[in-house]
Amino acid sequence: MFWTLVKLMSTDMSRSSTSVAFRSTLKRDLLIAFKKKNDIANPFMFFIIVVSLFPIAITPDGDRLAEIAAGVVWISVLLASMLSMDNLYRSDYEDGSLEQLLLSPHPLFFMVLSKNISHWLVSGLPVVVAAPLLAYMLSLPQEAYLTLIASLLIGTPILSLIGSIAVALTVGLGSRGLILAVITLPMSVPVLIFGTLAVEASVGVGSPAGYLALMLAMLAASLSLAPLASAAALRISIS
Amino acid sequence: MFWTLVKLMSTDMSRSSTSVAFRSTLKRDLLIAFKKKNDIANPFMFFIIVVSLFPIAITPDGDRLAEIAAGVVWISVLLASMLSMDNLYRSDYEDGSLEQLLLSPHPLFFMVLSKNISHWLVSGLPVVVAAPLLAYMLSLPQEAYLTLIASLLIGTPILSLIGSIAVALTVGLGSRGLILAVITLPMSVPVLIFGTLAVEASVGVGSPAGYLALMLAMLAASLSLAPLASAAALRISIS
Amino acid sequence: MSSSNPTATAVPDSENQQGAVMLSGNKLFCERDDRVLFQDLDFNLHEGEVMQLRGSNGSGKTTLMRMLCGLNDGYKGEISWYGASVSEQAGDFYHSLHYIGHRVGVSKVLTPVENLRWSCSLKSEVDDQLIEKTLADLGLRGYEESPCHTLSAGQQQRVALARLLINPMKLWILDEPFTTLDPKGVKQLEENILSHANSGGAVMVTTHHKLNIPGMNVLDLG
Amino acid sequence: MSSSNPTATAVPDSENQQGAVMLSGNKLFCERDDRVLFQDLDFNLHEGEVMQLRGSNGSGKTTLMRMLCGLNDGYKGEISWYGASVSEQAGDFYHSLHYIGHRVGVSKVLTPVENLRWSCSLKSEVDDQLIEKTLADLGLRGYEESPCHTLSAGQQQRVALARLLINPMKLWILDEPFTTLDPKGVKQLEENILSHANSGGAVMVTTHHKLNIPGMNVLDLG
Amino acid sequence: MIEAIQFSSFSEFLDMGGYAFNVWSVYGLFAVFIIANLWLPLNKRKQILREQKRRLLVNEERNITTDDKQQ
Amino acid sequence: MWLWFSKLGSPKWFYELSGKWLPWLVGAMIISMTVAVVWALLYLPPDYQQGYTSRILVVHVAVAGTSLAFFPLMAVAGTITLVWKMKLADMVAKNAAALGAWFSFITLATGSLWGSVMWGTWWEWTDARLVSMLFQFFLLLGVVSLRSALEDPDKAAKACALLSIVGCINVVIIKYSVEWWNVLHQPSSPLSVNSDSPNGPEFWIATIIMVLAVYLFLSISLILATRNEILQRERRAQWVQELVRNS
Ligand code: HEM
Ligand SMILES: Nc1ncnc2c1ncn2[C@@H]1O[C@H](COP(=O)(O)OP(=O)(O)OP(=O)(O)O)[C@@H](O)[C@H]1O
Ligand SMILES: Nc1ncnc2c1ncn2[C@@H]1O[C@H](COP(=O)(O)OP(=O)(O)OP(=O)(O)O)[C@@H](O)[C@H]1O
Ligand SMILES: [Mg+2]
Ligand SMILES: [Mg+2]
Repeated sequence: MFWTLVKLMSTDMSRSSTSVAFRSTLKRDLLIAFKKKNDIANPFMFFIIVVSLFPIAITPDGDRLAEIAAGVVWISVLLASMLSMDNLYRSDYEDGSLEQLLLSPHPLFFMVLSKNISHWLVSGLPVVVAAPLLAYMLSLPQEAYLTLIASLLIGTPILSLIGSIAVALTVGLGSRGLILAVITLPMSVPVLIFGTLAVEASVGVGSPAGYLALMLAMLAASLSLAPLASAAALRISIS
Repeated sequence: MFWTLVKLMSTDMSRSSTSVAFRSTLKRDLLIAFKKKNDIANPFMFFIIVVSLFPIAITPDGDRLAEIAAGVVWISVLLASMLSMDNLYRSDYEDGSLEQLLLSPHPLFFMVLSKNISHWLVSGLPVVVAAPLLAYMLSLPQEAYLTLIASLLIGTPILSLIGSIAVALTVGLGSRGLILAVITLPMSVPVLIFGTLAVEASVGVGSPAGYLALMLAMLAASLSLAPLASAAALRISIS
Repeated sequence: MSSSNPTATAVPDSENQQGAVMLSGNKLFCERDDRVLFQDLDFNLHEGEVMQLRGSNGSGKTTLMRMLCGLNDGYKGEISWYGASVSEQAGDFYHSLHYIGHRVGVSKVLTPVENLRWSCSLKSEVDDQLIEKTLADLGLRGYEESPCHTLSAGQQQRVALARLLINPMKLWILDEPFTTLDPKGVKQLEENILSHANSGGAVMVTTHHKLNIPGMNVLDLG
Repeated sequence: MSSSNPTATAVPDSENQQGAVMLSGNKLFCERDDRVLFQDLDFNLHEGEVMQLRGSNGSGKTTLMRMLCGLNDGYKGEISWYGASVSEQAGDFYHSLHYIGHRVGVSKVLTPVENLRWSCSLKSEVDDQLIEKTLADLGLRGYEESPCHTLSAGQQQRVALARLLINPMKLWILDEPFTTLDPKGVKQLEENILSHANSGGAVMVTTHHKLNIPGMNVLDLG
Repeated sequence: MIEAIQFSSFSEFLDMGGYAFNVWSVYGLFAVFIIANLWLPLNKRKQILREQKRRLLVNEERNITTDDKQQ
Repeated sequence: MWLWFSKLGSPKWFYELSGKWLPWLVGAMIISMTVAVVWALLYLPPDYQQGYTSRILVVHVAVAGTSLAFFPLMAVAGTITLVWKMKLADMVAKNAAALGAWFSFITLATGSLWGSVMWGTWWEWTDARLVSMLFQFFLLLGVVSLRSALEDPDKAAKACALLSIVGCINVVIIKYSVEWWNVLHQPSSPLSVNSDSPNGPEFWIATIIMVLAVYLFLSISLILATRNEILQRERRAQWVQELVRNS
């Protein structure tokens, strides 16, 4: 859907096509991530470490863990996603690449979207992949696995898109790990609620389909609105 | 104790006294923190927000919350402390102040210690102050409050001191929110374990005194060793 | 040293201009923190013109350049591009602009080639051969595969400057492009600027040093 | 542009030296990423001497300076301070050294005065009056209360340079201190360097521009 | 009017039917909240005026002295 | 319309007009506040179920209801800031964020004090209103801390405007999602049961007067703070300097 949109936009532009710029930005960000390696490994490891703190701090007892498993996984995902957001625009800001992006002739919406997509591929996807393993460690009932993965697949991009706004707003600040959290966490509460409700529903009697549909709607809304807000925020921060 | 040590050191130095440099560094860092305001408010707010995610993600039921309260508070403290570490050397590195610190004629140990102290005052202490309120919201039994505060008072400086090593090691890296976590969190596990054990002991039959004594020993050890390691790490990172 | 009495005097001696007016400012006014940086500033940058922005530290050169690029909107007055307001023809304007600021826009982890592959593709499609040739011309042969954080300050600056030569754009806005360049590099950049102007482009450049560019105009911010 | 054939030639014309040898390098060798930056590099910096480090981009000037300060230990050879190894008398050495690098060491949130209060106190006790007077001398009157992030590039550089004048230290190592300074600022710094040398101090400085300092020596890294 | 008052004595009034702490804390907080949010801006106003007056005077003085120099 | 708008945007105009209005507003506030407080404390009959603690509700409901006005207010001000670049809107928004945080805090505190009597607990995660108010509080603090983190006032104005708009949407979403979540977790929330309790008409009249008083207070406090902001940001305008000189 977005590709067609991009294509559509690109026919309007006379000189250089937005779709080329979109793809080239995507490629570049993925390249940077692969070169740094840590960008990929770290959200993953952070997620694992945080999840494994719970059995240590709360209880090693499987049955009691099972009760809190869904919540623990989701909170850890939230924190991992939030921490990884820091990478999104910072180094580009510091070395001036962000200015170049703003001065490009293409709609900033697509440039931002491209950065968000590559960021999710690098930091959100690995976490989704790791989730079943951790769910197992926390003794989450088997029947909930599929829902967990589905809800994470839908939920993590929303978290990235929302986080992107906060990062864009704070990109010029020296130390912003915390202010980022303070802005992002309250905004992520709805995702957290529906994510855990979906997983819990698939354990109990209910059906998770309704929640997942709701999350899909949230995803669609944030895909179309959040990059706009991020783009506006970037323009504000750079000036 | 440290003041006497500092005084002692300072008599050795012929030209400018280490104690002056120590105090001036402390003053400067506190000044920066107060100017930024957020450095003080944010660890506090982050702590509160993260704690309040748990009832939402896990269960709003008071009795069940009480069971996990100690663990949740300690995990949140750990995360808040870790996130706030980011502030410790980053901006100094970026603007070159850290180089100036390394080139000062004073033992780096004390300079690092001074930075750690001011950092704890600004980010650790407010969290300790907020803890009882959150413990209430998580329905932690009343009898555990005192132990919780004591364990946090001893534990958070240890977390700061350990975190400082990791920050110092990663200070040159562009995006390190996560790598920091990956290094710090495993090292902080002992603190987490004894902290929660102490709180749980004060709820149940045991006595928390033993655990607290152990934590005090850890604090003493890390006060004398961690700054050394941080100093060495800084030298490595800068070169 | 910064003039506490902020009056800007635009002295474009408008004799040896060749082309049409490309970029112009009309009654520009800017203040920051209660200090008026410039007011009633007028200038016309013609096709084929090189204009040096001059002024003491803190006189507002960087600020003016960022205003012109649309990176700063805290000003009053009008900036126009071929006679019409910039904001009305942003597409055209940004398809014609190269800006190199204090932060050069070179990612530290990527190699010079990878950096240019991206930043040039924002303006037009490019091929690797041109990139590599340009890098070699700028004295970076042998560094194509080194990540940029291992390059010296001047070498990073050269990577950024390569953009000017790869994408042909009409307007160059360069904020202290000569810092960290060695004398050879300075000479080469001067030549590039001159030949760009001769082929009908326009250049606005700040530097605190004497430039060796014949026919250059000066805009003095005091 | 950077010489691909890295041979370093030290040409200190050792005639007009006044004092004892303060800092000297002996058979210094450094390579980075398999590129030899310099080898067999010898130099002597005397009391009262100003030495300009020269070389094309990427020739290793910054690297050498950081080595001398002890911020980089990836080298072979020996660096000595008044004839003995630096590491043996670090206390004395660091009590005599001012280093100003590419990153100037000025915190963005603090005001100029607050910045200097701290960074100068690392070397010796200072009083506010001296700080304020020096800032005024450097043209920063009126900016005492502005946080440094609102200062222009050149103004921030001046804040860093104020350290040189506040703490009297024997050895100045300055990495491109003239970038972003306007001509007036350049002249002033040249004068400061000269008078420092005349009073028995030593200065090592890099810059790509011609310096107007009589009796200056040049160390050429190629 | 007086008869409609719910309390027969002052101490009964203070006691609030056994919920003194809660009721009075709420009203206390409310009072602090309102007074603080009126007093703070008023106080700040005084401060601003004082500071700006001082600055104005200093500026005028400086202008006079620079005028002297120029003459 | 445009004329009116730009006139309203003029800080001078606002300063003068608000100066004229302030005495009336203050008078109205003092009267309504006194009536409401005296009525609530002295005359309100004890509720058969809640006893004298219904006196808490008069304050609580007024403050709680008012505190819901802040995000919409800030979002509107933010839109005006972003679209029309009107300085005045930002001056209002800046102070509204801090005042809104105060309001939210007082709502939470008075609610808790009420709850500690009626539910026997100070805090209850099962109530959507409490939880969403808590997150509104957090978001407002987020706006305040973003403002103080960004040093450049222009940038801060725009950034906070954007965050207020996003946050406004978000508060609504949080409210509904938490409500839903609670319905599923625990169908009967104590608050929803108790707030249906048959308070007498006196209670509601006292509350309505209190709501009026609190709104008046809100506008007075906001106007005072905005006037300060005007004095500060327009300090070089001729009329402000004259005003300062005459003060
Ligand atoms: C920390 C605790 C509490 C918070 C944050 C809180 C929050 C709120 C909010 C936001 C409102 C406004 C809702 C609206 O106007 O639609 C409100 C109204 C109200 N609250 Fe609370 N509340 C708390 C505790 C309580 C308690 C314990 C009670 C006891 C019954 C209570 C009773 C009421 C009543 C009766 C209303 C007015 C209901 C209405 O207008 O529909 N609140 N509260
Ligand atoms: N973010 C800011 N907030 C407030 N004032 C600023 C800000 N940035 C710059 N200024 C002020 O604007 C003035 C001009 O700054 P600018 O960077 O444009 O100067 P410049 O001419 O480029 O100087 P230099 O030659 O040192 O680079 C300075 O006096 C500075 O104090
Ligand atoms: N961290 C590093 N890792 C590997 N190589 C490096 C690193 N830093 C610098 N180099 C290499 O060392 C060489 C010298 O760099 P240096 O910064 O010392 O040059 P310079 O003489 O200061 O140049 P300039 O005039 O551009 O500042 C460069 O060729 C660079 O590629
Ligand atoms: Mg500049
Ligand atoms: Mg260099």
